[in-house]
Amino acid sequence: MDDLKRNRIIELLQEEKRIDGRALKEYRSISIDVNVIPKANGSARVRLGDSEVICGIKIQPDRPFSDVGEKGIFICTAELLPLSHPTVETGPPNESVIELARVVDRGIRESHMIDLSQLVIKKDESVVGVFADNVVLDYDGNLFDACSYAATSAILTAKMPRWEYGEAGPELQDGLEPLPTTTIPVSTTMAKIGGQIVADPNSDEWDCMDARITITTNSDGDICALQKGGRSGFTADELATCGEIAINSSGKIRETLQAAVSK
Amino acid sequence: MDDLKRNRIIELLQEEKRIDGRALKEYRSISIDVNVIPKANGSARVRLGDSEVICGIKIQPDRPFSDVGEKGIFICTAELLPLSHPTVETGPPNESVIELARVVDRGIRESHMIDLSQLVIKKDESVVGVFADNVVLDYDGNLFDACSYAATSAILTAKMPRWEYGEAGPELQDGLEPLPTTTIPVSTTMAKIGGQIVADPNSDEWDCMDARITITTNSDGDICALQKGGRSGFTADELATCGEIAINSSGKIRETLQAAVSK
Amino acid sequence: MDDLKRNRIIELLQEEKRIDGRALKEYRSISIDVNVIPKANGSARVRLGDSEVICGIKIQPDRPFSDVGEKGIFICTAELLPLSHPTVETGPPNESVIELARVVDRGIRESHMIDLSQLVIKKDESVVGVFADNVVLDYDGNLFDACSYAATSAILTAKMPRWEYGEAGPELQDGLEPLPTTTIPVSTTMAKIGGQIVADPNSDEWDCMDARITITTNSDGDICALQKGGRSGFTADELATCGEIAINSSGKIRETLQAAVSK
Amino acid sequence: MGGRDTDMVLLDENGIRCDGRKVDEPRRIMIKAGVLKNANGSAYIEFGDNKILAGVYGPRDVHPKHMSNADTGILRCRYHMVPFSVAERKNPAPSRREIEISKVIREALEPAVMLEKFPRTAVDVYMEILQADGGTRCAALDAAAVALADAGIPMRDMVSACAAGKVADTIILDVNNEEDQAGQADMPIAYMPNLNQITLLQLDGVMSLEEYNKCIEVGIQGCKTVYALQKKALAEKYFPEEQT
Amino acid sequence: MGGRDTDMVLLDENGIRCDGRKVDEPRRIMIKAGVLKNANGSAYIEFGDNKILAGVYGPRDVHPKHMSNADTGILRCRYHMVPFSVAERKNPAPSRREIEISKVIREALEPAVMLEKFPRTAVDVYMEILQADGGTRCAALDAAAVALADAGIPMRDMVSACAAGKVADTIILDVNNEEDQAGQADMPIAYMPNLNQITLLQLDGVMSLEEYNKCIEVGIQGCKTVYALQKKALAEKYFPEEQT
Amino acid sequence: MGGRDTDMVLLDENGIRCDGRKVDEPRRIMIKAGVLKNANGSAYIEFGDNKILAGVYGPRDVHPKHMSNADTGILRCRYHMVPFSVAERKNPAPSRREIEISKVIREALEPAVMLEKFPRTAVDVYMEILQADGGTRCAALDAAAVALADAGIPMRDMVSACAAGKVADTIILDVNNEEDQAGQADMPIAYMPNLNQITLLQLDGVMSLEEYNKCIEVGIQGCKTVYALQKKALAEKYFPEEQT
Repeated sequence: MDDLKRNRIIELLQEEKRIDGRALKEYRSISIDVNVIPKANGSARVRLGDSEVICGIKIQPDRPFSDVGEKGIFICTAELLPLSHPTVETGPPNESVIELARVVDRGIRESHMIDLSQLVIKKDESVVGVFADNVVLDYDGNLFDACSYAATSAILTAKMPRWEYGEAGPELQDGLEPLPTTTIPVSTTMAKIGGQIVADPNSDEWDCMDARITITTNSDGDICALQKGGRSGFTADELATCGEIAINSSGKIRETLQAAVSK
Repeated sequence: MDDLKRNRIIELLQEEKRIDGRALKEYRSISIDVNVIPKANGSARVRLGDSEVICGIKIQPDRPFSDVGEKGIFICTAELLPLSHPTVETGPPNESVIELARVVDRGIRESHMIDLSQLVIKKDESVVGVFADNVVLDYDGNLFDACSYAATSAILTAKMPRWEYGEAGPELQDGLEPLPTTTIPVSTTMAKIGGQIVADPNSDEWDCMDARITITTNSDGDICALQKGGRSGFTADELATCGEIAINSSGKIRETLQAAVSK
Repeated sequence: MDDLKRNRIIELLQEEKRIDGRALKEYRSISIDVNVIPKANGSARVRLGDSEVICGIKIQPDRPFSDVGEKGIFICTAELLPLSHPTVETGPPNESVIELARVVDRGIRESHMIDLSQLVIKKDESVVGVFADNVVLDYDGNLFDACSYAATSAILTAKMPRWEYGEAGPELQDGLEPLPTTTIPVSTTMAKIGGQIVADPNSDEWDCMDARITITTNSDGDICALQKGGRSGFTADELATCGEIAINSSGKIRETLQAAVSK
Repeated sequence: MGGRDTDMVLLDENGIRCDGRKVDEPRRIMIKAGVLKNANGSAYIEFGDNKILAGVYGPRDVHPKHMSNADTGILRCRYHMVPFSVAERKNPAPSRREIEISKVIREALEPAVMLEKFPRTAVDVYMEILQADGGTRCAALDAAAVALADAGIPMRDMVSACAAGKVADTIILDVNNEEDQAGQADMPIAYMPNLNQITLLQLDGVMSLEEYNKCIEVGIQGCKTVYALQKKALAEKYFPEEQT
Repeated sequence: MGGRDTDMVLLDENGIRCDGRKVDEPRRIMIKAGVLKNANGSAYIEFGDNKILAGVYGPRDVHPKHMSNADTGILRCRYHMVPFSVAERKNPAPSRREIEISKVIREALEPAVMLEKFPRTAVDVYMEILQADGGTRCAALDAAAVALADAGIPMRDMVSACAAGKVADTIILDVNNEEDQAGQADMPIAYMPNLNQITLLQLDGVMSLEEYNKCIEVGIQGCKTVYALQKKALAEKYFPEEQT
Repeated sequence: MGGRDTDMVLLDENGIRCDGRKVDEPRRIMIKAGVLKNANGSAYIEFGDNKILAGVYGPRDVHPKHMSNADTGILRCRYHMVPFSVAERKNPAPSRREIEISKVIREALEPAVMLEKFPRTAVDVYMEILQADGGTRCAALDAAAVALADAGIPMRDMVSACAAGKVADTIILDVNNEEDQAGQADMPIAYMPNLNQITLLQLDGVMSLEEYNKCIEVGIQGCKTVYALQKKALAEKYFPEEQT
């Protein structure tokens, strides 16, 4: 990013203005289409400003992890497709993409959104595995939230096949049912730029931020996961502000998600 | 390749002559020795001009692929050993070597040469796996055909052990029998250079060709697989010519293979 | 290594002197602390001069290797942690580290130190696996011996859990017992520098040696494994000398190991 | 070709295929150009139930430098299936199949792209299979060629791709997934419609020399149908007022 | 957080935790600076049953060169668990978890290290988890910061780390392994005590906004306790005569 | 050494081994120089049932350049087993065993090759085990040394290799596969016959100091036998008229 643009962003923020005209705590428009990949068990495309993500859900029988035979498996991934931005490289994911995937996964996992105890085909032998794979098609900052919304919307609209444990292992039954869910996690990401806290940073803001924090809240309005990032720090007061923004923003975003999946 | 040589090759082709004196549709000499690796279940060394390949067959019990429990497994690979040419690098195979292996594999697979339905030890539990590994010792162009002839000859002369499914899985029995085969696939490769179609391009021709096509035929004289390659295209007429050359050449080559494996 | 230092080392050796004042066949001080990683099944830290290694033992049920169902599994590894020396790189082990690990493993394996026939939970189904992982914390030459002493000390003081084979496979029982051992292997490494043979080369000597040999002896005073290394050779007479040094040195080192593990 | 026993009727007595199409009828094809914001050029295609996105970057610098060519630009292609695109979740690492298809697609596009105008640079074509339904390589190629044009890369010709094949001893156009699994042959074809060159040709399955020539002919007709839709997609983006 | 059913009493009626500690009491912490011979700086920490070694090399040249930065030095961090450090033997290849933790630790240290003084160079921080017992990332960070100081790298501030958390609906300091497995929340915090900046913050587990603020407050107190021990460790090495 | 229980008689009452050889008798050895067209030098060896091909390229440029040495040429060796060379099909990726053997073979050849004559270049030696039968590393070395000479690389001496070993408490020459599996010790040796230097020495298995010295002596005799065959192979290629 050139210094001119960076300085312009920071100057505007001194006047509590943002480069794209938003208020400090304002999110960009969120557009959600569900069931965009009909052959997957669930899917959603999310556009958060000009960031665009598709999440597809695959549900299939799996061996349980050795120490948790009484629970199903949930794995959420994220991948920046090379067509999403000129700097993306093919090959194994770098540390930023690994962090993205793990933060999105943890936000959903720690909210206990999916009741994994209901995903057991046979205890210690066979469980249901739910894979939520996010692919980023176009990048304009704040993928943490975009991927989280895509995964959450895809989970909420997924249709799960049923299996019974028979002689030859899990056997597919007729019928589909929704995934058992308990809450709707909402990820909110704030950046600190030139001393100001802004919500939902776009790619220009992402490039010049000092630090960031992603806070996931559940339907009860509690915090269930968070991750600080970036080369600078926050004061405790700033973190308190971020917590408030997260809780205040998440209600409306949760309504947007609910509306999208009920269409 | 230097431009001088390239121009010489193309000029000669205008007069329907080739740099090594062959006629346009003429193959180089094919020399085949079978059972050169006596400890393998089958093997053959093929020299096609100065290209030299050994194929070794390993036959061992394996788990069937999940969706085809009533069929054995056939896998054909190809590897350019680094001693075969100064430009070959060690390490994972590049895209050209992957294509080579997959084209040789498909030619044999699509001909249904090996009757995989006869290679079942116990349905859905245990089948016979046949691995045909080609290693290239010396490179002088047209490895598609050289590897195909080596694999085919090795398959035709392989001795398969027998297994019965017992308590502890597949148990080795006495005796050896031939692999069950149904047809003899013959791979034929044509290159387009300066507007001319030539059969069995050597390494000089390989380096200056515009496009190539590998057509595999079965014992009935039908086409069972093909692959176009190279940075240029063919007209439909040129493809018709290639198809004819393939069918016309393959008869004599099939006889050469049959003679070699009956020795 | 600069030529000045190299020349100094070689000049001193002409007078049968070493750069750190030791006699030619003299080892540096060996300091051994056992049970330094209490949560592991066994552990030891060895300091050989300024080389420092920790070996930790993990003992867990495992599938036997296919052709030796009546024996447990022993695997010894070695890794140079990047904090041990400025030239160590992270990533897959290079050939020197692979050689180090394999030579340390073979010295212990070929001595038959651990009686693997006593580590069978159920023949052909389940055996005990013993992993001895060496991590190098600080490097000052001769890691062959330092790692070997660490692994040997950790094995001698390891506490093995017990398993019985039940319905769901191996089931952990109460109680711990020592690993069944038969002998104490002692690794001894000699370097040839400027025509002289020295024992236990430090890092300066390692950098300017012509060749080296690591000889492992067992408690009977027999040789059970050896490995020559380096870009130069040995005469048969020199090798005879090395054999003698190995057998003469190993007695005292074995006593040091025994004392350390009895503390 | 599997040539598996199946109860499925691939071609009924009226010459109608398992999905209701006639023998020479392609599946529903929808192409849209310019669908991505960051990519220099892009296109989205639905070809039957295939859903594929192509994006192009370049001409741009090559890293590492020794991969570049002082005489010409280079074309790099990646055909990639996203994890949820197929029935069983796909491992993210590139498979040997994906590597081979990336190569044949590159060789199918190279004759059409005027790379010699951009020495030392690379043009990158990324094809993402979002949902697969048989014939992905042809559909990906169709989207990639439109994305190249959308990126303003100078081209000698469009490249249009469609498969022909054989079911129930009949040569058909545009093999779908069921026909690929249970039919007799699948022959993907890519074609430069103005230069009359076939730039991709593969075949799995058994056919006579005569059927082979017929298959090529049928495939070329399919490619021409695709070509019209590719041109339409570009026109809709660049001359939207002319489209009604 | 697992939030698993367990018979373990994490907090008894007297406010005493499963390992005998009070709610605001950290585990036993022992730090020693300068424990390695080759490394430019090093530190060893025992934090409860965690045993962790940190070593620092640099500022030094960067290979390959294009990874360096002409304007500033770069910090590289590797958090690594040795195979015998955990209950089930760890595979030597770096896990995704290790890669993420290495990144958040680097970002926690960067604000403290005056990298701008060493353009084009790298400072490498290697943290080896020899024995793990919950809270390894905080303990590794504590050792790493001491090792940086021991290496003589100019720093704006120390970085001190400690986790806070929630068990039995109570905010506690320094979550141990059992509390991490069976408790309600774990919040690792890193703090620059003089600049009053929180440079690492993560949370797994459910808490209200009020508890969140409380947790940060409790965590900062823990970091201050650690800070005193970090200073003591450096003093013991550099001014041993003043320590009694 | 396995030292396994076995019913096999490794040495009978007449001092005859399981394959009919006497204790100091090597297996049948056949060496042919110059068997490949592209390689700068090559050799094929049959050593008992081992079948091994060695090819040499160089001196040639080194890529990447920083791997080269301004003072001397470098030798690079690859010992590689093809998939069908062993009883159970071998995975194509290089094993740790292959990497170690490549290193000890390189160190066995380095003293013989005048690398100092070709600074900044590399000589590459590729050894392909086509069929393995015990003693592959010695046989590969024998072929590699002939291939180096065939490539015209200046050498101080030939390198000749053969194993000695111990079965039934007797020191024997040239351990075969059965003796390696069921015997007491295997000691591969490489030797420069004119410079009288042992450049490779390994041992698996138990023996006394006296047996160790005996083993080296027996092994050297075997190397001398091999040396004569290596010279013969080169002579047959370069002076065929003198061979009858």
